[in-house]
Amino acid sequence: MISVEQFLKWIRFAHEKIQQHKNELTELDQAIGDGDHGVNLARGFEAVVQKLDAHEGKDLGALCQEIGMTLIAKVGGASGPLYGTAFVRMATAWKGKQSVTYPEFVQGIEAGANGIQARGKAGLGDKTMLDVWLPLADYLARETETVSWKEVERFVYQQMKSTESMEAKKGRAAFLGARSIGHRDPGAVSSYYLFAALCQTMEMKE
Amino acid sequence: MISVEQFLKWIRFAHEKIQQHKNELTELDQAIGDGDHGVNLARGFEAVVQKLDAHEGKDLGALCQEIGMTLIAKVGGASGPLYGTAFVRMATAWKGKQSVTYPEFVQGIEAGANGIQARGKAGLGDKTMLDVWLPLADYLARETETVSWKEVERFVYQQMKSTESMEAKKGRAAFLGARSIGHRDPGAVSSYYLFAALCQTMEMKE
Amino acid sequence: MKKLINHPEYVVQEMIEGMALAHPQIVKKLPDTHVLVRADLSKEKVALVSGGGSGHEPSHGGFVGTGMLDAAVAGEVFTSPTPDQLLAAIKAVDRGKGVLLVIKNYSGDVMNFEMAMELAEAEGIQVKKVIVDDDVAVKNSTYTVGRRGIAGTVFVHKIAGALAEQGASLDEVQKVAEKVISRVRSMGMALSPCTIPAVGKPGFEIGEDEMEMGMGIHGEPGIDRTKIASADEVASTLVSYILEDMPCREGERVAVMINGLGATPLMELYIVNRKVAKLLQEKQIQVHKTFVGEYMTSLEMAGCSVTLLKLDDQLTELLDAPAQTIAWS
Amino acid sequence: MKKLINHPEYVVQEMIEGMALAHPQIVKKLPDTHVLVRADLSKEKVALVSGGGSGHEPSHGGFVGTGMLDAAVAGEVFTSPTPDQLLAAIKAVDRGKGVLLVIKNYSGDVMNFEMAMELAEAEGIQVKKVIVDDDVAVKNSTYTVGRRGIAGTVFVHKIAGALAEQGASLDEVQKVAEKVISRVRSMGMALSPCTIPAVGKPGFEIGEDEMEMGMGIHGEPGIDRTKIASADEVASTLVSYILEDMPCREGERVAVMINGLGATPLMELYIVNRKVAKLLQEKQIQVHKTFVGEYMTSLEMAGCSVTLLKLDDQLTELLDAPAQTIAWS
Ligand SMILES: Nc1ncnc2c1ncn2[C@@H]1O[C@H](COP(=O)(O)OP(=O)(O)O)[C@@H](O)[C@H]1O
Ligand SMILES: Nc1ncnc2c1ncn2[C@@H]1O[C@H](COP(=O)(O)OP(=O)(O)O)[C@@H](O)[C@H]1O
Ligand SMILES: [Mg+2]
Ligand SMILES: [Mg+2]
Ligand SMILES: [Mg+2]
Ligand SMILES: [Mg+2]
Repeated sequence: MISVEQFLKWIRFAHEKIQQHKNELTELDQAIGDGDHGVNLARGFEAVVQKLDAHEGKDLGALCQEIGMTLIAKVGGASGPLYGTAFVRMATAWKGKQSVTYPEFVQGIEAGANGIQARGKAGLGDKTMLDVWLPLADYLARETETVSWKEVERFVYQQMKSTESMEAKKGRAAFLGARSIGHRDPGAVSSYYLFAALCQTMEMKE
Repeated sequence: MISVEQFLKWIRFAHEKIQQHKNELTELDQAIGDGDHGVNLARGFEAVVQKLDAHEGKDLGALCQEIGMTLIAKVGGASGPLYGTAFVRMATAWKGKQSVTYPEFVQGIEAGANGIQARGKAGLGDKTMLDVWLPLADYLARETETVSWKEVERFVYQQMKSTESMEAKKGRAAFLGARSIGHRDPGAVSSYYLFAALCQTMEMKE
Repeated sequence: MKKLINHPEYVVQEMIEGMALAHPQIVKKLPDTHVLVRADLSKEKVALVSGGGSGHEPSHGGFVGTGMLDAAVAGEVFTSPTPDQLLAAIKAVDRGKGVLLVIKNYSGDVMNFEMAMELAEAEGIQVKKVIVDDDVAVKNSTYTVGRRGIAGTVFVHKIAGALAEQGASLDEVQKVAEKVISRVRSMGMALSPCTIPAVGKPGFEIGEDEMEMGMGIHGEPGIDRTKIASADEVASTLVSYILEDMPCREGERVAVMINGLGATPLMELYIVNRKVAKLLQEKQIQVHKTFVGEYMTSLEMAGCSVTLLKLDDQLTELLDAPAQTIAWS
Repeated sequence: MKKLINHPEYVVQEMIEGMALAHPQIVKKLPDTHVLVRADLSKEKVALVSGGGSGHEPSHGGFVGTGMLDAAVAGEVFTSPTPDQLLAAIKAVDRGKGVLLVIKNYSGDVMNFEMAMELAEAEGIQVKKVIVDDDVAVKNSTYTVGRRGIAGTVFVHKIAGALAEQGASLDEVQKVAEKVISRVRSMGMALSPCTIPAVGKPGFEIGEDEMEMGMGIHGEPGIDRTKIASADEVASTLVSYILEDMPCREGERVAVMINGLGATPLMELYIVNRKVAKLLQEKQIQVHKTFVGEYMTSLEMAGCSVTLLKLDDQLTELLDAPAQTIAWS
């Protein structure tokens, strides 16, 4: 389903979206956090795409490992270890593969989501990026190769949007308690851009 | 020429003027100094009139001594020692007097002006309060009892205004060098209010 | 944004360089990191490592030195440092007696420090951690993330650092750090926001006549946005929140910290301390020592926090023990 | 005006009370004055008295203690203290060995201190004075008032205080103070204004993209209003003005002070220090010690000053001598 080439397209596209929406992410984080999420992710993805330029024949596992370690070392804060762990877990799932089938791809996303949960110890509904990752993994697991990526994007968007009405229980926004309600979670929004980039990459391919 | 009663009227009137023009004096000092002249003098004169309330039969010398010491202890900065010294010197000139004649009055003002010069070591044209005090003392010395206090006030106003085009050589404004030109000296302006209060008190009496 | 910087991207690196250049007798920079370590690392003792996002100076680099921290790791502004940097610090200061990590309770800090801990343990280094959560502005609950760690952290550095300096074991040092954490409470307030250099605009807005009680040290919103109150009222509110959370009986001894958040002049901090001291006097709580100044700042935020540490004989002795760091001596 | 105060009229009094309450081991307040004196005044030695307007904290009360000042007299904000207060301080600390007054070169300070000196001499106390004028932003000229005294004053306190502590005579202490004055130069700059509490509005205005080089510590205008420059450029300008006024040869030793004016975070001061250190390195001027922090502030002004003190063996030893004060230890 996805090749190294497609994968690289996805990540580069995600990078573009993160840079484009850097200020939006920062503003979301200013509302219920400390206002660095856009800056953090922009710095991390900038470093990631620089590493990708020298990928020369790496497989998907190696690429994900490289991306994960780069995010861990460059992002910092809460989102660094979380995104980083997600990619490191994807690396284990896709180890040695030049391309993966749809079920293998889904396994990778599931591994990523579980990694975020293991690292951050959040649950569904805690108003974090997990509220995008876990439902997406479940959604993809129920679908097959013929999944509509437009629909997937719409679904991810809904999940992201649903964090608006949640009360944060984990992450910095949790300090706000009920006052976190009414704002989208910055990490959920950045995860939406990551997966919107995936969906759009896959659509273009179709 | 001036009795204890008239003198008290003058000082109370001067106090009112200082309080009224406190912000103006502060703004003048913000332009070429440190912006505290209005606050300093207002604090000092406030303390002075409180002391005057218990003047009970003091003579002019004792009153001036009290005023001088109060200004020295309450104003601080450059203007405290200067105004304070002026009144202390006036006290010596008017020692034991319940009222003074015109020539005696002029001697008091001269003594005050000389006190300011001795304490501050400024010369004429250095853009300080001295540019009001010294010329005024000279002007009064050339006149007699029949002096027009309206004219005196006009003269004092002119002297004060003439500091605008001077370059400061003494006091905080001197740090500005040529850039002090174009602003009136705060101490000259407060001295103008002091003497405007005198002139208006004397006029009312006429 | 008006800042004395060169480029937002390099503020942390250049600050660390500036610190190392200013105080070569006390700290040195680990090459290729944002880590400051003690200039004299010879002694065999338990090592203390702390750190966090930058923008809280003198925390934490200012507390590296004899009797306090062995290393401080600086993340990007308001962003937890990354595991690789933390690992470098741990490896640089470990003298075979183990390393204690002092972490402020933020998800990011906890995760990054824990990852570093795993990596260090994998290399055979004995590592333990404590998590500071002294900010009573946030309700404590095991269900959520719990409270934030703020200025009280500096007391943890001082006291655990003093015990480590005396040659205590890793367990003992961890235990005393936890004792401090159980007896230290803080709360802050802000009059004005601060600007992360890379963001370029203030993290929040606050009206000309408003203040925020319970403000976090990263500009996280507090618990109450009110009309600006007098220094005495602010002091009373902060002290009463703290004492509600941690009651103190008559005759008990405390250390007090009046911490400036960055832009607040010492004059104002002392005016706040005047009231805090009077309130404690009224309640007959004994003040052993008072610290007034900048210990845990938020860039150029205006405001302050108040910290009370309940002392016993052990904590008193360790608090008073000599230390030689940039910001505590 | 956003300040943590109770009433503009009482800021100085309440600050002094807050300081005395915070540090009873180090200072005490003379009743009915704004004077802080050393808590331990027993020793027979030459006494040092300094002071000036308030708003420059920790100057000068923060430098009262063993090895520095014996008393500090606080005037109203930015206003020289009055002779009666200065006299009270002189009388409180005189131990029969004479008193040295350390005055910053402002007309008001000089006049008030001189009046106090006359009063003290009339009471049979031996008093001498030195006048600090380290600010190179102002042209020096005997014809006018000369230069302003700013952060370099703290080095005078430290070094003269150390010599007095060693039991030197009044003449010797005055001589070393004058030696420091002849070898210390400073210059400052500001990014934002400050507000005298009783005035309620900023002392000057400055555009969002502007800074003022040579700004005085009372908001007195400087020598150049320019577009805001980088920290490196600012550091270079300040250092070059200083070295132009006081050339330093290769191999000469200096002490460096990077002084924050109030609202500037330590982060930025260290970024400035990084460049200052590099510039001195390039010129092969040896840095003996660097002081980064708030020493002579201007309320909540943003900005900094740089001070260089040319050392010789005597000054080095006295600078390094121990001192126990609130802000220097
Ligand atoms: N425990 C957690 N589990 C999952 N996601 C989390 C957790 N804590 C924080 N996050 C995510 O991290 C985002 C914040 O990231 P960022 O702003 O970069 O870090 P920080 O909060 O340290 O400043 C939040 O919006 C949230 O989605
Ligand atoms: N040496 C001096 N001789 C005469 N007047 C002086 C001298 N120095 C200052 N002044 C007067 O004092 C005024 C400033 O007073 P003020 O603002 O109260 O004190 P400061 O300058 O200490 O803040 C100046 O405007 C000037 O008129
Ligand atoms: Mg954040
Ligand atoms: Mg003035
Ligand atoms: Mg952060
Ligand atoms: Mg003044």
